[in-house]
Amino acid sequence: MEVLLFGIAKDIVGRSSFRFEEGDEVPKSVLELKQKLKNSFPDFGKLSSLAIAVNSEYAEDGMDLNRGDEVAVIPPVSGG
Amino acid sequence: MEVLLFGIAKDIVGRSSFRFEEGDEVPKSVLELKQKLKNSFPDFGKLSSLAIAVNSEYAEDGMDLNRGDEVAVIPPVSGG
Amino acid sequence: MNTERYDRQTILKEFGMEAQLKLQAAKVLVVGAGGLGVPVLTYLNAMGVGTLGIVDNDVVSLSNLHRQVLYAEKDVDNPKVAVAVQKLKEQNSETEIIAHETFLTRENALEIIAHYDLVVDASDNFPTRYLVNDACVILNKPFVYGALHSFEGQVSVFNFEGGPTYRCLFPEMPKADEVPNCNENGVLGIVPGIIGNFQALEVVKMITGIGETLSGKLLLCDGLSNNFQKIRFAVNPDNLNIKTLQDSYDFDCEVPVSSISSETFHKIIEKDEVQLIDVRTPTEFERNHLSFAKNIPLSELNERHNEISFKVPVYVVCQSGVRSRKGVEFLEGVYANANLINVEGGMNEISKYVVKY
Amino acid sequence: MNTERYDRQTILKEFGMEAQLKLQAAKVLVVGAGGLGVPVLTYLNAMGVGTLGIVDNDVVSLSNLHRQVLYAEKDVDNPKVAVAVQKLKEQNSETEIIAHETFLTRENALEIIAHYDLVVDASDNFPTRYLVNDACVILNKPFVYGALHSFEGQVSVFNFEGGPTYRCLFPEMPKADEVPNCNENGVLGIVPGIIGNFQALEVVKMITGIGETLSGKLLLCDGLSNNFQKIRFAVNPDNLNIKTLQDSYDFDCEVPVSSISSETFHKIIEKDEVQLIDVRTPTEFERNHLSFAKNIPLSELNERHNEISFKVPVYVVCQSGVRSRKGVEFLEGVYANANLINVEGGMNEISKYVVKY
Repeated sequence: MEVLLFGIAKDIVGRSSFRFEEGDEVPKSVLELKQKLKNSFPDFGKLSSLAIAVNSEYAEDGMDLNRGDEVAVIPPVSGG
Repeated sequence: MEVLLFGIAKDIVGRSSFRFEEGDEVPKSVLELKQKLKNSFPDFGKLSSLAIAVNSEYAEDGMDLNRGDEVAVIPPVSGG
Repeated sequence: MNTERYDRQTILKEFGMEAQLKLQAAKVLVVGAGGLGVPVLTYLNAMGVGTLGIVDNDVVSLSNLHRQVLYAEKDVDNPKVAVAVQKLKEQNSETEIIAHETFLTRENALEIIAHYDLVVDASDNFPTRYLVNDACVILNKPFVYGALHSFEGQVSVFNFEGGPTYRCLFPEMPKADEVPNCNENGVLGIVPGIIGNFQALEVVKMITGIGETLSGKLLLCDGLSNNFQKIRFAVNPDNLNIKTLQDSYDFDCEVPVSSISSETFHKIIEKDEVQLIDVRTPTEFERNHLSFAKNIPLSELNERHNEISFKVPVYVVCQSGVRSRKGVEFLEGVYANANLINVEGGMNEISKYVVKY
Repeated sequence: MNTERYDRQTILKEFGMEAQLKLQAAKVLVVGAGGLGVPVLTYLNAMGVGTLGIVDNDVVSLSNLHRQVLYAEKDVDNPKVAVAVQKLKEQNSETEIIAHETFLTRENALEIIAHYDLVVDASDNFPTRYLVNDACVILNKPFVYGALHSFEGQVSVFNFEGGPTYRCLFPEMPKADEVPNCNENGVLGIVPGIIGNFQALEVVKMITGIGETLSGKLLLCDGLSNNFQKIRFAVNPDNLNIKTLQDSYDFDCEVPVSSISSETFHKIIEKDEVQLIDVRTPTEFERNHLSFAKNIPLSELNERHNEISFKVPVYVVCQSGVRSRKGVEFLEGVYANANLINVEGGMNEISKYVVKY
């Protein structure tokens, strides 16, 4: 599973993507992915609004995730 | 096989892509694809310079094509 | 309309005079005349959009010039709307340009937007973005969204022909300081140029019906890698049912933080010395600080909070009051019963009162 | 350098003052001050590139204004370079701007380019594009390529750190009229804005080393669908071995076509009436034509060539000589032994001599 990071999510993690490799425990749902992000990077806890896309489609928290998915983490951005 | 058309190639064919479907005879090489285009649309005969990309990689005339390939037909463009 | 002027686009057979006349008949409101608004206004004006409204109440500052390319050095300190109107008229005297020299507010949004066919959200803050969304939904006007972060940008088309809205992507406004803006976080000068141009392109497609708009798709552009992602998303019908504006579009802060005005703080420190933690960087601290302040940069608060005494009140300060608020929020999580006070306005405000320090 | 001016990009931690100083030290040449050159120049100037050269010898025309947004109505008929220099200086007085009021030619290209670190190909024709490529390869200068067609554009970085060149994508220059240019084919005003901005972004990345450039990748943008494709391509080492410029960068026409100057043609028709086929559209033909001309539009030549007598010479004319050349080429394919003559310069030229018709 590849996770692409945008906006402040990229700044929090310090890179634009990361990958759950073979053998890694992969989050089973969007909610679980969000929880994992918060555990690894507490700053995610501050973000009340975070859009998640799975395979280029917007996904609700309940959406199941699979090992081959490409997930995008998209916080709102305000700049102009 | 999906064929994406850019620049004047799109204008000649009149659409931005077309597809060789199941049952269609698929060109076996880049050269054969170019020949097919000339046969169907004589205006391709005028183009001396035409870049072809197969699965987002530049391809020489000798390159083999397969049914699942995505092919881009990219003529030079001059406008500024 | 002088047709020779638009020759190069009217000879496009998909475009033609028909599309040009649609542009000429269109009324487009651009909210914000900054990094995004400048390219949107400049190109829509050049291409022949007949009526352009501009909403902004800011003045040009020197630090705008690296990305707001309509403005020259001599325009610094002048109102953006006035400068923009003059330059756009010189560029195309056939456009009707309507200046709204105000910020978009809860009070004026519906009245202003009602006069236009289509809105471009070229603002730079969440309150305005949610206000534009809600006002456009209420008035049934489509709008083009664009927003930035550092080297990245987002573009979409909202509320267009029954399609999804901004709230279908981000249902609620983030809390204050949850996500930084350009002025705190920075932006590469060219990025708003790219995103603003994509917004102008969407406007042309919506007005003329040519091509495929970004309705239902969020375009993500990363300038550093030239990677482009299109995220599909659906309408949540609840979000089309907005009937009135919210009571307020100010940031609501879920975590209430005890605060003190810099004026009151000044009165206190004239009598007593207090425990003051300055969470700015060492470089900022060196430049100027209150004599009794202790410097623990925000980034080190996690390791160094044991240097603070929680038996007495803890005043926290930074440059403008933003980082000190974060500091207070952090310390509250660690010492739930501590007496933590944020100094509002930070050193920017304090220096007005306490020149002697 | 006034650092406050660039605050919003120097606070980006990936950028900082280090990258800003690299921009300031850089010398960039922009070839062409038209649809692509305008956004490239405007944003590079705003972002703080220290030295900018401009090569162009064109004047502003009314039909430029829909896409060349640096120019105002009052600038029409003035040289682009002079207008651009003045406006860029007003925008950023710290930039050293060098005007080359000439077209780039085989004779001056090496000398001009030698003074710069990096070149932007913002030209609008194949001869200049191949000349830029070859001169940059000879001088070992990287360059940023951008080019347009209707609603589409291409961007890449060539000859950068041993990477591929323009000739690695398109080895030889197309023949005349093989591929139309913007003036014939048209372009939507915003498209050069988008492509030019991507070129400026690549310049920043090349100078500062931040991010990933498009070296070895061709970015294809389709404005109508917002589809983006990146095509990877490799260097052909032969193309790095160019040691001298070609003898000529004029279009070479593989198919030689018998031609006659409009002056000679005028002398002939003063004495004799000839068979003249006018291949323009009926609308153009109605507007003005020679009394003895027969109108067969180029698009109908295929069905209607039997209306022409091939026993006598066939003179072919259009507005500027481009379509008539195509007409002659077509008829040559059908009647190999016919006596076909293209009237050079078309009605544009003829009308200078034969005002009486």
